[in-house]
Amino acid sequence: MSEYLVLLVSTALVNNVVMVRFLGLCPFMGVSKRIDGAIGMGLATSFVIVLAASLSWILEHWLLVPLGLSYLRLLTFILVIAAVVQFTEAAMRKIAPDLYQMLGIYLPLIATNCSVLGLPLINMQEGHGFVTAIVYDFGSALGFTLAMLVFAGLRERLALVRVPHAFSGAPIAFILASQMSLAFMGFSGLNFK
Amino acid sequence: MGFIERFLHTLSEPRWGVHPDDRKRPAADAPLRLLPMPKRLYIPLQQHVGQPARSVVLVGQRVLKGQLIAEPQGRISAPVHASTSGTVFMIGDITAPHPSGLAFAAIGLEPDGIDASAESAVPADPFALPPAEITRLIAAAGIVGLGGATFPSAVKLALGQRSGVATLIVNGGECEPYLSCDDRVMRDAAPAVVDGVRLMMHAIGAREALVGIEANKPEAIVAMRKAAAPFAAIRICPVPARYPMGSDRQLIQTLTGKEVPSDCRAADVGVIVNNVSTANAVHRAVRLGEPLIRRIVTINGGAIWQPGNVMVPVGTLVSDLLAFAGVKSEPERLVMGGPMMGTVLPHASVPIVKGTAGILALNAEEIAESEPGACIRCGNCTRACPAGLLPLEMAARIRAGDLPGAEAFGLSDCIGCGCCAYICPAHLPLVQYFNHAKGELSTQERTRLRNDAAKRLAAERAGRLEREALEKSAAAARRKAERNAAKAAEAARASPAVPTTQHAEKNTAALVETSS
Amino acid sequence: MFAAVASLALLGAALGFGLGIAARRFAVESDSLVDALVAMMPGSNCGQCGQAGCAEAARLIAEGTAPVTSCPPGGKALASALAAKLGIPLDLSTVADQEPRIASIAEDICIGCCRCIKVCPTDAVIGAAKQIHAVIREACTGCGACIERCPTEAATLQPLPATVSHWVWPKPDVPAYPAPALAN
Amino acid sequence: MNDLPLASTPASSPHAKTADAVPRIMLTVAATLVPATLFAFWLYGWPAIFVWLITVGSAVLGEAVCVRLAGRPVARTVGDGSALLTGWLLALSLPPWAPWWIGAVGGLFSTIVGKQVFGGLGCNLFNPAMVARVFLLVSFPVQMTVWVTPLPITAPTAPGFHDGLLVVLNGIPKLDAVSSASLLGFAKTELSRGVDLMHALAGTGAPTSSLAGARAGSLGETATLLIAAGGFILLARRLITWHISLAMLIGLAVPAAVAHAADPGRYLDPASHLLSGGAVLGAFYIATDYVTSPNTDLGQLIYGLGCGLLTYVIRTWGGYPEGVAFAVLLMNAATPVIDRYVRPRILGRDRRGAPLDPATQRVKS
Repeated sequence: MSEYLVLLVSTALVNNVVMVRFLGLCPFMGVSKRIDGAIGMGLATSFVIVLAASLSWILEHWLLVPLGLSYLRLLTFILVIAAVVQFTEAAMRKIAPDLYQMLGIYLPLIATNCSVLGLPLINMQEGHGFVTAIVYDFGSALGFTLAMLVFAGLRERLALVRVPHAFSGAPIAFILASQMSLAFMGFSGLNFK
Repeated sequence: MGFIERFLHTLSEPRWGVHPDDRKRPAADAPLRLLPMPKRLYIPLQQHVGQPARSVVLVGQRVLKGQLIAEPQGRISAPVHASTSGTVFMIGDITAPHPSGLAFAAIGLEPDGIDASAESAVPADPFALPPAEITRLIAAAGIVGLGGATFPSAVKLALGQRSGVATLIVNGGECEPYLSCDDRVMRDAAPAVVDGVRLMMHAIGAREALVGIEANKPEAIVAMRKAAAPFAAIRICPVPARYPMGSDRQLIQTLTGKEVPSDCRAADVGVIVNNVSTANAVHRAVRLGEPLIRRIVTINGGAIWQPGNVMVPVGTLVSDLLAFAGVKSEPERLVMGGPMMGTVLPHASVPIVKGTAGILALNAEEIAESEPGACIRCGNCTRACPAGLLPLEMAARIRAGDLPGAEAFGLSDCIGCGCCAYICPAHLPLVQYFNHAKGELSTQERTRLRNDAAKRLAAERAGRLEREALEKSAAAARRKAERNAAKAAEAARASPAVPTTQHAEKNTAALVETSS
Repeated sequence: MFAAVASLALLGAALGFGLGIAARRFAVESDSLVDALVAMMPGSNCGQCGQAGCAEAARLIAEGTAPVTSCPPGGKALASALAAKLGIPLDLSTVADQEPRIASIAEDICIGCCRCIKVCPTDAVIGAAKQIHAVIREACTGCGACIERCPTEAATLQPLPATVSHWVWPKPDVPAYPAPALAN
Repeated sequence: MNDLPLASTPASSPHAKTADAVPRIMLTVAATLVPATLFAFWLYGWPAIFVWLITVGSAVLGEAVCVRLAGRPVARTVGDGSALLTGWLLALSLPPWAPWWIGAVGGLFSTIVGKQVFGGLGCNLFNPAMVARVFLLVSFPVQMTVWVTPLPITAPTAPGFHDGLLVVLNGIPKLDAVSSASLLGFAKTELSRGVDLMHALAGTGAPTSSLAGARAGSLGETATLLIAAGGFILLARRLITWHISLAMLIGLAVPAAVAHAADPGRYLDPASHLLSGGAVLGAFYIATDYVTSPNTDLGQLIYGLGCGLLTYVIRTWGGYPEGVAFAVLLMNAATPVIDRYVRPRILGRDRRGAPLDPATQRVKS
């Protein structure tokens, strides 16, 4: 049990998918202008990540490996991810139309979020068992949501100050992200032995 | 004072508010003076919250002191009376005591120097009258809240009576620095104030009255205690001297522990707040039959020779009062009211109104104006805000143009007391941000209402056009049917072919049906 | 080879089937967005946006073809409300709240032609043929439709007079980094 | 709408202002740092003085250049003392005998990238001094962890003015002779070598030596007592409130006490934790930075606890021996979120912002 907890913390903080692995930067920069949208995006992506990764694991271990079709791994995963994103989009349009409006184009773009494809691939690479894989993905998703939330909070505050003309917009957002990344470096080497 | 006591004292102090240098003395200790009748008076028609009064006199008409010169219109309004006897020489615009320097309507009165009063009847025992009658007398005297809010007192008392208010709170806080007119009223006319309080209690049906007086006015507390001694229902309660103790919500909370919900009035929690000067005015109106035509005004500030309190007829120009008190140096800023919430005056040719508690002629050193810097988020404003708001967050949003965001932070709960802007080390004009946003939001609200009305009108017009079109086509169909019928009748007369006629009639009927 | 094709096809079919069920389960009846936007528009169909009416403008705004700032009578308030509804960023500084104005008809020039009465979207002009027309202040939206129609230029838009009760404190001007002046 | 008959904007109320001002606050904070800084100068001699001068100078220079480029009044902006304070705090967190370019790069980085790119004072989201320190630490880990044994300026072996200058410009000659590990670094290395802390620290006299400052560390690490005294002056003058400082110290001390009680051989005692590294400097001077900390009492408590807790976690299990700078930056990042969810109760409303019920208020007395 405690090893899962450690895994959760280390994926959420120490190896934060955005701040340390630099995956999923597109929504991180794109949908972080407001906290509401960022939380929505974080949760939607988390949902997709966990669902897609568990489906991928099942397919990999019960379909591709037994049939010797491991070379189809990438193709299969992309197929699964696309379907899950479609499903999320349809569900969100019905359940949370405001959020659906707010996320706009970034919602279907979850399909191209590299963390969504990256995490199942890392799972296979590291040879995680099913439960470990789920915990690993859940922790990463948590880390993604956390990074989105914190960054959106910072950007909301940044919107209230007058940034010098030369830096306003994307440049200051990247500087901000770099400073946040500096802060997350404090977790590097974190080891609960 | 020992350390422990000081610590306990600090604990018992309210956590909100600021403690500006009060600068009330020596003006508060100078005896009350009487302003000689000015050459001309300009009595505004709107000296209260609500609808402006409507003039009932004509240019050239002679009026007596206390005579009604403008009657109230609408539910929330107050009449205006002549401050002295004389001749109306104009009814028109004069610069309002308002930062904008815009004009508003006033009646110009040229005093004749006789100061002849109009006749007025005084009830022998007002406590024998029904409460509504007292309220009527107060309404007829044109009394408004003299603490600065200028809400018509009769409307407030009637509301208190309707909501079954048990506690009358009398506001003798006078927390604004420099001002001492309420202090002077309590010191000089404590029995009159107490009588006014009793009359208002009678009008509301209140069981008790709590008179809150800031602890920095010991003379007033002594005088009021003495005057109120015979009446067990009236309690004199010293309150800590801390700005804005004189704000009604803060005073209610300090005296009764009740918190007025933000979307409610004080009457909803069983409390009504009235100023001590209002109580004095009620006493004069009911006992002496004198409407509200003069008031005590504090004239103070570094640019004044003889600061003090002066009895001033309503409608006197500020310049007359300044001339009376003497101006040492050209004042850097003229303010009507206190330094914390008062309004800057565009110039001295503006009339003193019923709600004018003070005129301050401040010099540069008192204003301590300096260029605003950047907010360092020190949080002093948050700690000072008596409403528990986050002024820095609201101001940042207003600056960025996000008015709904500022509203979400509680802009509507801001009372504009100025604690935040006073304490701000970056000297940000926070109050101006909030006033700007409140004004913009109410303009937007007005626009929205206007648009809604336009939408309704447009819909009505569309409906009307449709109706007209239908009526037109119906009329056309009818005419056509009549023509057809006539033709058919003619044809029938020519040749008796019965079925055709029947057919035509059926057609006509169908046409009429569809068009109706 | 066959296994690969079959398994991918099967997988695709299964996922497609699931999506089909989801689509039916989460079907959204109509585009409620346009209706919501129509309700927010001023509704006077004044035509200042260049569209046929408020409903058309709302449809275009919902589509994203027209900017949220395209409604002059709605001003900043409407623009920010629309932007919030659509979840798009908005630079309010580009929206100028037009000064509230209302039409007025110069009595000495009016010939009583009734043309303005016919075009007024809110029936704010009263009068009859050969009679001088007048504008009801409360009903006029300042859309300017009558101005274009008036053959004698008797109808003009006048700013509402500033009053003490409608005056708004100007926004404080606290300088920060100024936008750089254009080089050359 | 505002076609004013007046030439300019009317003056808004209030027509009185407090005598307090931003430069005054900044300079007061700087003044309370003077005793601790002088003591540290005495402990580490001329090189420390040069490092301090270079760091503060380049921080102020960075600010001045940026302000100049932006076309704003240089004297007024630099005169507010914030760049001085940023540089000062950064200097206090550097190794006392750091090479000159560490101070120069750090000082410039703190005010330029840490502050001015965001728009200057009040606009930055992270503590500029800590951003610069972390930047230096991750970029130049070797130079940033060279600590020297205190060598009082009056000691015969201490470098004089000239030698001190050479130390800062050319590096430390005979490094092994003077270098030493800070207490936290020492504990970490010993632990990684598998040495029990009880034995490792037996001869060091920890934590009492930390109290007097007679051990290796940065300038602000040694004079713990003087730093704390300065902090108490800030508290007494109400320039800071107790919430952040106390919460941070508690957040550090409580887990340390619990862990130490559970396994004293594995975990350092709470006193060492409190008195080493930047804990006290952080609690009173760095975490309490107005701009980057929450603005409600409850928010400040959460923030302070977070700072303390993260410091402990990073020190105990992390890759770096010292965690104050990272912890403060991490909590800086969380500040907007804290501020969003922790708001003061508005008078007449409940915590969630709904108006109170008049009926319950009516019966109150």
